[in-house]
Amino acid sequence: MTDLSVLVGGKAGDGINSAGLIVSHLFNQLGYYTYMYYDYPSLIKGGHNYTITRAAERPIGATRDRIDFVLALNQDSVDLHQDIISDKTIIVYDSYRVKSGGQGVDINAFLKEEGAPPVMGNSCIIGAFAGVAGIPFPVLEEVFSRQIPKGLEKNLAVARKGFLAVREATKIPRGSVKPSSLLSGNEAIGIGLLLGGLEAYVAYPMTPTSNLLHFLAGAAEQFPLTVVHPENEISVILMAHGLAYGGKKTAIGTSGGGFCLMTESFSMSGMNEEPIVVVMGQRTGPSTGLPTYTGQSDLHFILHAGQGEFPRLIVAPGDSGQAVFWSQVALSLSWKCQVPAVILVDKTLCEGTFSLWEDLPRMTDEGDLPDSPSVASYRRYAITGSGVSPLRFPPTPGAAIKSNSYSHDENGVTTELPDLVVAMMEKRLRKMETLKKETDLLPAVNTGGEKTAEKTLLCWGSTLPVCSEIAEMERFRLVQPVILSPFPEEALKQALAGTKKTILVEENALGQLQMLCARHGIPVDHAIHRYDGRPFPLEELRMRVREVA
Amino acid sequence: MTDLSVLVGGKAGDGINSAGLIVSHLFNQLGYYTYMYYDYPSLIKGGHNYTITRAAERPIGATRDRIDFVLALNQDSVDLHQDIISDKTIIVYDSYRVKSGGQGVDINAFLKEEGAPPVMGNSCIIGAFAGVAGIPFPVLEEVFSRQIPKGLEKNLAVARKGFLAVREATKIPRGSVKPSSLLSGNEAIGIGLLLGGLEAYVAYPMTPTSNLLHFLAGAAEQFPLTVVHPENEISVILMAHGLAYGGKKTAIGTSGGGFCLMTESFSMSGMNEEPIVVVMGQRTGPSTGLPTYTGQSDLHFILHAGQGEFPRLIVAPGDSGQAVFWSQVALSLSWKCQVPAVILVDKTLCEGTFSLWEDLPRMTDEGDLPDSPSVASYRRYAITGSGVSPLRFPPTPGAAIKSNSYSHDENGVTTELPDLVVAMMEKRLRKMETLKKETDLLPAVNTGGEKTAEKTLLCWGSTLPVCSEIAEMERFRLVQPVILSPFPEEALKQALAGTKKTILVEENALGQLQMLCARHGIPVDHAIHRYDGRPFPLEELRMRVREVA
Amino acid sequence: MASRNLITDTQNTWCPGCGNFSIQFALRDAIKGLVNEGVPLENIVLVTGIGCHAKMADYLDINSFYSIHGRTLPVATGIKLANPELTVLCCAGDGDAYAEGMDHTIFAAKRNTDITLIVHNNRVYGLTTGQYTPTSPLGYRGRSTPKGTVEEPFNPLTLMLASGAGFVARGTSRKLPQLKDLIGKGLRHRGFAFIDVLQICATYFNKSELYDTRGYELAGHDTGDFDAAWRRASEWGYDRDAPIGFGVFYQKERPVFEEHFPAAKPTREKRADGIRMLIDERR
Amino acid sequence: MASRNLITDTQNTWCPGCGNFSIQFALRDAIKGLVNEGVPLENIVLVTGIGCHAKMADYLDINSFYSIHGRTLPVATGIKLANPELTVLCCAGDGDAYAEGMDHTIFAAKRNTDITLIVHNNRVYGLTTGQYTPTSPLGYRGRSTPKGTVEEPFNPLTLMLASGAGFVARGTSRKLPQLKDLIGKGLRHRGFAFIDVLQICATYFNKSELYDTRGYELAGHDTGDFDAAWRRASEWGYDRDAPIGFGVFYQKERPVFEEHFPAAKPTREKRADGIRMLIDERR
Ligand SMILES: Cc1ncc(C[n+]2csc(CCOP(=O)(O)OP(=O)(O)O)c2C)c(N)n1
Ligand SMILES: Cc1ncc(C[n+]2csc(CCOP(=O)(O)OP(=O)(O)O)c2C)c(N)n1
Ligand code: SF4
Ligand code: SF4
Ligand SMILES: [Mg+2]
Ligand SMILES: [Mg+2]
Repeated sequence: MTDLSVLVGGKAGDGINSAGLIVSHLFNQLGYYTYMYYDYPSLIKGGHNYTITRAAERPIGATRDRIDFVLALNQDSVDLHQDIISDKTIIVYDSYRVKSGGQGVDINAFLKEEGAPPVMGNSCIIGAFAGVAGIPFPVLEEVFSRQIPKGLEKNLAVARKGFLAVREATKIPRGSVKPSSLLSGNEAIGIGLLLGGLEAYVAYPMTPTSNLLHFLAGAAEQFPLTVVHPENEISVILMAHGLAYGGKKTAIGTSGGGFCLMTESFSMSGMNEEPIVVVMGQRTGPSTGLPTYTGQSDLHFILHAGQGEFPRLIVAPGDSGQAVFWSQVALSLSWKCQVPAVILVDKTLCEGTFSLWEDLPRMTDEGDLPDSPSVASYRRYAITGSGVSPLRFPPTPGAAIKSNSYSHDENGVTTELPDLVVAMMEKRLRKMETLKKETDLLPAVNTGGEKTAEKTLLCWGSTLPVCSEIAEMERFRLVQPVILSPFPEEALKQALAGTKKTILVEENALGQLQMLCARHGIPVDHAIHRYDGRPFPLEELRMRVREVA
Repeated sequence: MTDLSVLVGGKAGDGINSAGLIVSHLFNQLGYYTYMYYDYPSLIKGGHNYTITRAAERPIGATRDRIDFVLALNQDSVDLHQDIISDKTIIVYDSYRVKSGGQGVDINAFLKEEGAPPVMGNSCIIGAFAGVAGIPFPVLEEVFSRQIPKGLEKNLAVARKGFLAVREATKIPRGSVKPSSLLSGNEAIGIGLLLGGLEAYVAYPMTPTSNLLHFLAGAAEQFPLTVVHPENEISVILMAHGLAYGGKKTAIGTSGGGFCLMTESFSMSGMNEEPIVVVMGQRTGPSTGLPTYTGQSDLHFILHAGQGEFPRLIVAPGDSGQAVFWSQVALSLSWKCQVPAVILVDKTLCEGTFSLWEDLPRMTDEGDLPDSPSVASYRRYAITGSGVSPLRFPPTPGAAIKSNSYSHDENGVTTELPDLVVAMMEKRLRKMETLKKETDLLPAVNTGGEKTAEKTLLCWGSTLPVCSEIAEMERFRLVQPVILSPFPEEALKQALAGTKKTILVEENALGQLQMLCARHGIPVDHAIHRYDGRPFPLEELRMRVREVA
Repeated sequence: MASRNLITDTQNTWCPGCGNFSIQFALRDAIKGLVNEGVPLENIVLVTGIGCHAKMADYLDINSFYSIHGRTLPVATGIKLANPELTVLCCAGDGDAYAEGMDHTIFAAKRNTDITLIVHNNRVYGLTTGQYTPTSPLGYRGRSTPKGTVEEPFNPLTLMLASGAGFVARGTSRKLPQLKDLIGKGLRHRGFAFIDVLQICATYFNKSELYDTRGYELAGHDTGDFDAAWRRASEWGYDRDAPIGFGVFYQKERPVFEEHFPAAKPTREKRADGIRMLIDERR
Repeated sequence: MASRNLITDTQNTWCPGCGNFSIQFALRDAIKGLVNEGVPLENIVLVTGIGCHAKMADYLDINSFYSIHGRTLPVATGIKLANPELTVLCCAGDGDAYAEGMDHTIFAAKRNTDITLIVHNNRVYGLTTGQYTPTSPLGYRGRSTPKGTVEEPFNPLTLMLASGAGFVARGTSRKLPQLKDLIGKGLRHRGFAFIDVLQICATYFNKSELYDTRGYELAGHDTGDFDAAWRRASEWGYDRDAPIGFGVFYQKERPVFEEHFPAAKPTREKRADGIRMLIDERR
């Protein structure tokens, strides 16, 4: 079965991310599922950036331990990747800047000939890639014309030079997969939110969710959508409170450091019951850590962030498809149950690009507002069996709608009376049950692999694709809780029923899901950790799984 | 055995807290241990404040379901406390403002006669209390002269009027206990920190730790001590970072909402290894909640606050004596192991006043700085077996001392190299073991009651005194983990060994210690919760314990 | 509607003599004024921080968002973005607006969101028992500074002028009719309106005499002249003795923030089309 | 010591042509100047935020505290309080000092802590790929504002003057010798010294031409005259076209914050006595 990997490397500023995406689109057109990993340090120009595009005839989301093609725009692209380069690897390189085996292309000269700017070097090397890989030039033309809106002619011209400058070294066969959209995790989240009825997005830039801000800012005009980038994260979440109070379905995005600044108002949403949806992209911590690398070490922080006790929804999708689905769910349920929700993702998912092979879910309908007996007697925090009170927004003639961060009565007026305090607390806590009923209707625990195998790979978030693949190879069971709060204890126990050995894979040091499993009496036999900021490549993880399986 | 309770009630602004304290000091002089609970709503003048002083010949820290004396400066002091007032209760009241059975005192008239301001009404009613309770006036004089530095004469004069205006209704016998200092939890924490070598305290006012700021600000001159109240909590913790970097032992104080704002820099201390000590006073949440009432619902937030994984010390003392001891420990160990530490308390402890019956612990010695081989090769983050690197402060000739919130090398220079990232992460995590070794030397789990009983009351923090008392009455075992991170799993299991039934008492709804126990495989048979912001009174809790025991 | 009593029956817990009462009356009357002009009462939203001042949210029988300490303005901005038709005003403390949330105050002025900010400037943290704030005078003795503060106050008026505020006024709880007038003007100003109210804290900082004797009403002052506003606002630095002007210091309209954002909800069709387009672009 | 090369051998990752290089050289030379005057190198501490500018902490071989985004000044204040003998300076970005941490900037000026703040004002968030900041001109198109910003910038100079800053200067990465001189003056100023440096961002906002053609050196300007400083500082609003002055706008000494706090460590005896007293008072 065809399973190819292409590394594109160069300096920051060489347009490596775009080049990698184009390579992915070439495979998309050729009939493959694709996945692209993007690796970059925290700098703007220079250094070493690279992408790895992998293409196969099954959905994928992980890189491998070998590379079939290297497209080298700098020396590091060859030197730093010797561990995955073999003598079978086909290398094309910019002969002006790189010394290597393989086929050199004098990009500099071609750019001059075409009067093209240096940043078009990536088009040239993509042309060369098509040449060595036996990809027909029309396929490249098709992809360029869709993906490069500006300067198409010139890009095609330099690509053609590259194409012609090399000789075909292999011929990538056509695959059988229908071309699909390629979505980064950030884009998938954005689309999920839009499907859920998003009306406003507020964020302060922070890796790995900045690109969600950029994506929605770009999309804002046509919906229309209110996109705001305020002075800091505190302002971000408070604007979201105001927008929600005003009736606008709103999401906000950040990473751990920014989320810290939001915790106080996150807790406020536990009390004032404004539906707040946070896209929380994990990266390597603690603190500034490795800002452009990945990690799964914020789960317990998110589970407990903010003083006091209140129900919250936490979903942790594992790839772009799940990101679309669960982001929509998060926005919808947050509003339905008037609880804060977190879409907990990480750099690997946010900045990875996946083929979207599932159909889009249906758009959320505008839920009718729950009834309130009469507007004149409207009480924002009316005590109900479900704990969910009717929601109205100003202006509502005849009603004074009072949102309150203090302990309050049904009207939203502050109270310190013990019995009322308890009644209102219990009203709010009942929403946990209501929310649980909703999530029980959903595939809160995703399963795969051999569903009755005695060995289980347990994972969460962006390690889903790599674990899925290994589970299939090893004929293991694959279990991924997608909802982490309210914790789907029964569903998870059911998914694990009959398991003799559970191997948990996490990109952290202390075992975040493991702690949560322990709390719920779910045993884990082995835990595999990684905490250098890099996602698990397929073979490496497979080996580590085999060691303990 | 004598066990008396006195309620002093009035409007905010009537000096109720001071009056309650004086009553406590009277009992202190009479030979009793005392405990005072202070209840006030979030307002400055008016409303209803009250204190309950309890006195007994054993150390205590909880109120009871009956009251022996009521000192009523407002009508609410009688009307709102009918549940604890019986026909045995001796009531003295301000006849100008209150209608009640018992003995009325025309405070207004007496104040006029003495030309005393209205706020001295509390002295008058205390005089009346001494009169009805058969407390010799010289005892009152002694207490007044120690506790009322300003306007002693006039206060004594109005007290004498009150004293003479009533007839003796009972005679409180002399107890056998040596008078001790009466310390609020806040004061106890302050003294513990000072014993630990505190050089600076930084805080933004927030109930229930504002009074720690006031206490240390008042004490600042004589030590000397740097006390700063900056623009907000973000600034608070960052100033602490700067002070620690500069070599000053520093603590900061706040409550949940303020701590939220500190979490980002709390995580920074996980990475840059500056020793940061936070006094975190819980109150009723979520959000603003009931700002002047109590709660134990922030434990998991504190256990996991801040993005990323790093060791932290959390101590949760249960009364003033423990607060002295463990605050000192927290400051000392934070510096010894270069980890952030949290002194996790609550409103009940912070604003309760206890007899300090233990001796003060020895002052922490100025630990010699750990050796670094030569200053010229000083590396702030040198990798060591213990994970703890030698600490130096600027100016250190020949060394550039680099603190860094990014993942960094031994010199403190930023790095993104996977192997180095892992090595430094593991160095930091090793401090968890080092810290554990230190805490294993300490009474991390406090036990009491019948130490081999089959039934155990398990508690943490300020429910210690009430649970101790019940454990003794019921001949139960009493187990209180004081250190909550690193979790003393073995010690706790040992303390619980042989238990057939474990009853956990917590002032929250979701079971914060219970979740932690579950994670560590420690079973809890019954959990008793309360979450109206009020601490458990003795008999009420005893009844609830008996229901499940 | 206009006849609804705007005061809730919640028990009021401000201290006797507190300046907040005057502000409450002035605000209620100013709101009544708006309602009389045809603004539907349900279109008015009050956002408060945390502190004595903030109890206004409980005491006024209108839409309100009782936020957390320091955080009125970003909430108000969100509300305006959600629905620019609403009249949004904030009651904030000086602790709120000048310490915990200083940055928001500057950015609200910069953005020129159409919000009226009333700062109950009692120059102490009232509700937490009288500690100093950024506008307490040098040497103020509060419980966190028993020997007196060592910091000079700043002048919120000049700060707001420097931040681009288009309406800068100062009133006092000691002058009720003028205060009502100022709040009314602020509410009618299109854009960010800043009103610093020198409020008496009867318990911790009763400066009645100072405000009564040194206060004067701005007269013959050209509110369109920035330099004149600056000079007038600089007259008294919240510290040394100097005449204290009350009135509108500066007023100038410029485009408001929220008008740059879509007001309409996207239709289901528009949303579906947009999503389809986004998906197609990535194919 | 003075001969130590102040540049670490860490690989520099600023973009070619970035204005940070100039600031680095100016800063290094200014530090050398101090050291030549006898300030021990080990007494100098640099605090940085997060952003391109902040890499200065890695690149200068001196004591440093590489803080988090927006949080240089409170750390620097803590360091000064710990040891007033230290010379403490901050390199902050405009995102750091004017957005995320605006409040700290105002309070550092208010307190007059003896810290020198150098703002690398490239008028974009550099490290997060060029979004607008509070000093980007109206209409700036960044990735969060693809249609152009709708907010006018504020003027950090007038804001600092209104906050009570005792040293207010502006330089540019385009004028190295003057910049070195300004930083030197700032470091020698006793009290808070604010230096806004119009820095070229070669990648996202290269305003070299603007600063070269519209920039001029302040001459014959009385730095002791607040009103003159205000007028000069108001000349250009970081937006419309106007002459852009470089130099010291204002300088005035007043008492510094840290001198009000104890410098000496309490002796063991003093500590023991104090604790005994506190305990006794409560007996
Ligand atoms: C984050 C946070 N920090 C501290 C507090 C405690 N707190 C409540 S009110 C207040 C000060 C209020 O002062 P101000 O804003 O001037 O209002 P005032 O009471 O004077 O009207 C403080 C510090 C809080 N609620 N939240
Ligand atoms: C709390 C927080 N929010 C967001 C970020 C992401 N972030 C890193 S650098 C930066 C902006 C830097 O801009 P500026 O301060 O102007 O520095 P420059 O890169 O332009 O030198 C941001 C938003 C962060 N690190 N922390
Ligand atoms: S403390 Fe001051 S501001 Fe607060 S209610 Fe009392 S008088 Fe008013
Ligand atoms: S992005 Fe701009 S500020 Fe950052 S290094 Fe590059 S040129 Fe300099
Ligand atoms: Mg105030
Ligand atoms: Mg910048």
